[in-house]
Amino acid sequence: MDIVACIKRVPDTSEVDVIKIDASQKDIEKDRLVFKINDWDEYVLEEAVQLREKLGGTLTAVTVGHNDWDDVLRRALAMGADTGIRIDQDVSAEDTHVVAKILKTVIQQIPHDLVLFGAQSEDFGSGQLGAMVAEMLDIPHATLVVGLEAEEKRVRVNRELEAGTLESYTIELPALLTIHTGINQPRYISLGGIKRAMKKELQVMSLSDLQLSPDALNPMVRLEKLELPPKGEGAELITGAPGEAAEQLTKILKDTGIF
Amino acid sequence: MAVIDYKYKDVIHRCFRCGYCKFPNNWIDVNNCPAYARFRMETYSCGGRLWLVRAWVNGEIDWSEHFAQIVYSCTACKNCEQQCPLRFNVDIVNMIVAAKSEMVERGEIPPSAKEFLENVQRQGNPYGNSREKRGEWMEGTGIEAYQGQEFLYYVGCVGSYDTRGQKTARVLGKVLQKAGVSFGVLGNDENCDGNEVRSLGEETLFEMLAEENVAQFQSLGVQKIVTLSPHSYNAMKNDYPGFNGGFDVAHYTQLLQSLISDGRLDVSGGVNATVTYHDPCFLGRWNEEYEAPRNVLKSIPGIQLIEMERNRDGALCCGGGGGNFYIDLLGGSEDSPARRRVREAHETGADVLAVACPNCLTMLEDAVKAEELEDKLTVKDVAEIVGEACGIK
Amino acid sequence: MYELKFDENECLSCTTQDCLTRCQYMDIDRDTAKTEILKIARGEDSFVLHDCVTCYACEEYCPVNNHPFYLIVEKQEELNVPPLPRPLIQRGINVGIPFRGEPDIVEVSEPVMSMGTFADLLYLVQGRLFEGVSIISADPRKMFHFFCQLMYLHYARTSVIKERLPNIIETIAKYNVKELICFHDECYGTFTSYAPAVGIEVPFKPIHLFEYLYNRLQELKDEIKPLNLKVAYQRPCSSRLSSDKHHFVPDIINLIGAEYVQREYIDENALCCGGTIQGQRREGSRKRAADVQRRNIEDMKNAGAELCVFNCPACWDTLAGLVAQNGIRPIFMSDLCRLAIGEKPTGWR
Amino acid sequence: MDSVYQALVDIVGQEHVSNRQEELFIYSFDLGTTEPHRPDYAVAPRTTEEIQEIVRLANREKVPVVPLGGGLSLAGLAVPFKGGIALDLKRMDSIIEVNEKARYALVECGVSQAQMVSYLERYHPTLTHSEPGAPGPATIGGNVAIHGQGDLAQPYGFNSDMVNGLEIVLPTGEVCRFGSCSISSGWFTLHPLPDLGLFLGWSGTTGIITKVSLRLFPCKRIRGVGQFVVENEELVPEVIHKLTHTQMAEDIIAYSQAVPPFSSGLQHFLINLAADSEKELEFKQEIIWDDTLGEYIRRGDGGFLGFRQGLERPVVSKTSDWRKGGGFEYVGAIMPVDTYPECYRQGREISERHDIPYTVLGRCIGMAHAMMFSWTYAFNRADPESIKQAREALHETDDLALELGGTLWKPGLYGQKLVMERMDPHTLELMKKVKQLLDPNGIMNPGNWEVS
Repeated sequence: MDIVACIKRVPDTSEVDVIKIDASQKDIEKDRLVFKINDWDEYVLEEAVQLREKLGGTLTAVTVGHNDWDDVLRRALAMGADTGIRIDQDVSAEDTHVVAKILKTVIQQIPHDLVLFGAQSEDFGSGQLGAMVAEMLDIPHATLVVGLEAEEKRVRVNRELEAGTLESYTIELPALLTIHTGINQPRYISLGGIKRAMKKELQVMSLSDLQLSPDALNPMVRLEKLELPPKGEGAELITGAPGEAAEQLTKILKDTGIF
Repeated sequence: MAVIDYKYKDVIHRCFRCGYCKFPNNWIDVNNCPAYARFRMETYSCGGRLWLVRAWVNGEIDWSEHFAQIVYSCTACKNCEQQCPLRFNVDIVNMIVAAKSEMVERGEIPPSAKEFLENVQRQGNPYGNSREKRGEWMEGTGIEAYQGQEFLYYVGCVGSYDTRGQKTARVLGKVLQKAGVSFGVLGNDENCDGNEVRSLGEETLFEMLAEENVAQFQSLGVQKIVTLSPHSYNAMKNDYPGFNGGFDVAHYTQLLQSLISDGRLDVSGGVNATVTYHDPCFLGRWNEEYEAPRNVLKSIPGIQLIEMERNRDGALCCGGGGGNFYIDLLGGSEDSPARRRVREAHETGADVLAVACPNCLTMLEDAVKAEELEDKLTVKDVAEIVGEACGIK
Repeated sequence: MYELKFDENECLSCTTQDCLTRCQYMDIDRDTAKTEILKIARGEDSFVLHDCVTCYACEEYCPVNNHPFYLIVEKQEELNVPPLPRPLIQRGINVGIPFRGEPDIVEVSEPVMSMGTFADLLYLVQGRLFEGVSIISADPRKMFHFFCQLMYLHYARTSVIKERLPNIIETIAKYNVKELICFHDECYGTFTSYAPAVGIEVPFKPIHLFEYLYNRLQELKDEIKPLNLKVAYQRPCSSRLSSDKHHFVPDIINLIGAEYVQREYIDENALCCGGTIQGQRREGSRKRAADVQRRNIEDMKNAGAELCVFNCPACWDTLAGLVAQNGIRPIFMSDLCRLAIGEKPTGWR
Repeated sequence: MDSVYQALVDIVGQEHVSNRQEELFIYSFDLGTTEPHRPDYAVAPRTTEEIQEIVRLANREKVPVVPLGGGLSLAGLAVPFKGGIALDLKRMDSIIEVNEKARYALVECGVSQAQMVSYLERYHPTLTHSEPGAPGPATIGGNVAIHGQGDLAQPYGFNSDMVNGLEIVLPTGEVCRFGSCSISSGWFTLHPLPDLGLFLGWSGTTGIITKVSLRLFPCKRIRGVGQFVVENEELVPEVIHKLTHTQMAEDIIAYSQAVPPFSSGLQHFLINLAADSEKELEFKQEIIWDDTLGEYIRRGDGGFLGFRQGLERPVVSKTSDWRKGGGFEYVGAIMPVDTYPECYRQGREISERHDIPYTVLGRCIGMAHAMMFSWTYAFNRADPESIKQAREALHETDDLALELGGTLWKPGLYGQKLVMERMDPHTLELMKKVKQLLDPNGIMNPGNWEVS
């Protein structure tokens, strides 16, 4: 089975207060930020690698961004991807539609029975990309996949809905799935593994390599302004010994009628 | 799947599993291997662990998360090496670490260990907090950035990020200031020392950290280092020379000892307390420094120092070694080594449990809470006690 | 076959007969001494052969270096008057047989020191005193390839020494060293006294450990912090074979600002540690040994010694515990020197 | 869901029961040459009540129960040959009472020898117990369950002769007490009735020992060991006879071993002496070395190797590293003292035939009433051939011990068979009846002492 995994590089936002909006007000200050692979995409790769170990075939990891985005592809290679393709284009300011167009063009050129996306990205989190690409490729798709069994010609998937309700489908290949966290336990990628992956060749493509002209990308949505959430009001910090603190809290919960 | 290139293939079968490794040197308690003390199944004893690793290496058992937890529950406290009567004992901890390395390369490690290592890869500390915040502990202390002073004061991850650790880091800074020691710190530019990374089996990451740190220290012209944590002390004293990083490294208790004996630090203020001292593994068994911290405490007027049954090379590890202060495979039970240790400390009748390691500090303080001994036993770092003695809050 | 160079006429013309008259374990007047040593020389039996505690001292007392002790031991063997019971002799003889393979001869650069059969004591050879010293016989499993064999003087087995010593010397020679520091002065005595006495070639120059230590201390003079300790010295039997080097004991002790306490059993009057005596066949040997040890330690105490310096690990094994029980701290010479230059003695117990 | 597993969890709690491969692997092994067999569960109970529950459950479900303490018998006595529950008793490790006046210690079965030694040294320095030659982690319960002996065997006999009272959980779950403790609150004597003697030495096939009252003995201020050596093994029995006549030794051991080479072929004696003063010590030394052994020394037949104050704790596990292989096993047999020369000669011959450095040792029990004789065979765990060699040597030695008129101590399956073949039929029949009466479902340590 030939698998394409589309992955993304995002800032490590585990501590929100290190995020600052830049002068353009359309982007955040990146210079001192630490970047990582999009959380959902780790599950994508783990799932892809396991499928490949089980069924053979090829596994190609694809990402769109400038050369510092190579590191997410290195992780993919370290995890077991055969090829890493980067489309050398900064799309951080572009809308989902543009990125979808680019990815669709790439994917069309490589063998793909199964295309995997993360259910969403940590930074913009629109959750649209996978579905859009599926439509453009005109193949069936399922989102928020938490369970996956694959055979040669079809996959059986579980989707997680409200309150953990499970929905099961059998989908004919080729198909596109967006993977939800918890579907597997992503393995640890050792620094040694990443270093070894450095030796593997990465494919870098420009838009022209894809016969795409920048102006043909015409975004549908344009980012106006980024701002940080205003400081919340009325937050009360409960202090004191664990016992007392607990009492205060229960009192508040009662008084506010939460229970 | 058998592990083909396991480094200790030709040694590991020599463990007879006689079980001396469970005891301290005076045999008073069978619970001196932290993992065994916690679970009391043979699998968690040092010998059981070695036999399991061998079975895995030979393909007799498969990897499982439970197996990984058994291996990672080793805190690298070296008690086993002290007690094992056989000649290969010097390699016991290495045998376990080598098994962890195998798992690391396969990506098959306990989730909490994965988190630890990924955080270090990204942010240079196990907590995953931002590198931009590493220096926050020192706000308002007037501690200078390192620029050629006599000492580099290396704080380490726990001292930089853990609230309790930060407090100690600050006090020690002030004590050094008071003694007129010329020193500086790296603030946000400080990186993880790698000691735990190595004991978690991530050799390559450790090498990278060691190389980067050595390069950084050398570019700044650092010659003398004083560390807050025995873990940093161990890595810098014993491992960094292997990366051309020959520095003059001291643990802060050693520096304080000489400052006091040279009369540069006045502790005549004294502290009225009955104190028992807990030896950190990486100062004690790993580097055989048992006396410096005790001498510091003894030099403070008003302190009565009493020993626990298990002390010096027989001390029970707090359970925080081998990354367990974060990956926490030994917590969650009254049998947890930290809780056993504070009960032992309490039995001595001491009102202060003194430690010389921020990891021990956090582990044992949590244990005191869990044992509900807060009003009977206080955990303090030797630096804090010295701080009190010379009027620093 | 190697022959002991012993000249009967030397004894005939000897005016002192110090060899036996000064013996601390037999009360012999000058005339008896003469008759007995001559009887021995002529291969006749003598009570001396039976009562000798094999303390080596007569080798030092002899004013003309005529090797009375070597003679006594050879005759004990010839006339089958073994000082020790058979199982102890068999045990002893087996000890010296190398096992676990051949020694691996490696490149060494001088200065070079041989541990002899004390590879286990390697921890004593540390610190700046021994900086740059290459070690021979560092492997406890193979150290008997470097065993000087002289111990068999206690066993009335010079035949064994003569048989094995040449091979040992050959093994050491493979390192092509000009000079060889001997960790144990029994090795030193073997090479400088016994070998020549029986005509065995020694192709290197032995250096006495204490001479080496003294010279190193001179180099490190500025590091020395005076110890101000009262020090007694447990002189081993083997040092009787190198009396010309004995002066380094007081020299070192003075150099490091300690006091070499004056006592009855000092220098030439030193007492045996008792290790060999206690196992001897002769009636009352165990008590004799105990008595010698008691007198020795009492003497140290009376002299106000705080430390007892050891040279020979065998003396250490028999006496260190007793010394410690009596409130005197036992310490090897090398550790004493390390203490003086501010290092932590490794053998400190 | 496995119902037995769930029931066990309900009894001892999640953390103290396992059916995972790791625990099952570890508890399938003995440290000797016995082939491993996996249990189905590993369980570590903390109380007698939990043990009762477990045994009742096992009876209902017909699941074997294999109790173990240190698991150090080396003879495979805690290998779950028929699966079932490996019952690790080491959490039963309270020292309940030490009665200084009546000189006994009441302990739970899982208290280790090391813990006992250390506890007495620390809190009752004038008392000691008979410490076996086993590694310190060996347990008190395990040791009496196999009729062990220790370093006071010469004056006082087997450790199981030093039991003052027992608490047993029967294979059917009831708790029984034997000795004064079943009548009063004192644990000061096992005899007379109700001392049924159905449990000591039965290796856990008739019940689980949960509490032991162990006799303690005076611990003199100075304890030490002297060494004596002879060439001629024929002298050993008479030397032991003379030594025991003095009634002054605490322990007498004669041994001979190939390694280190210098001791090879010689017979060494380890003689423990104890005294409260130097005066007493010198008096005893004079009697032993000068008056009793002096004649051998003067004749040149025997040599005194000196006396060292302070007892070295046993570290037999060093034996396991002789072949850099992490393993050894020995045949232990109770032999008449006068068979020492044959035990030595033939044992040495067996070792050499199997290319194993020989080690033979005889510990004097009582006034030379017998000796515990051991033939030790080290092997390399990583080399199946050397394990096979050791196993063959062990079996040949079992045969030898019986041929020489001895009886086997804590034999493994092979030895048990030999013993039962030779046992007189009525005794054998009685053993069978006792076993059936106590353990109707045959769940206790099955495979061991099964009378066909």
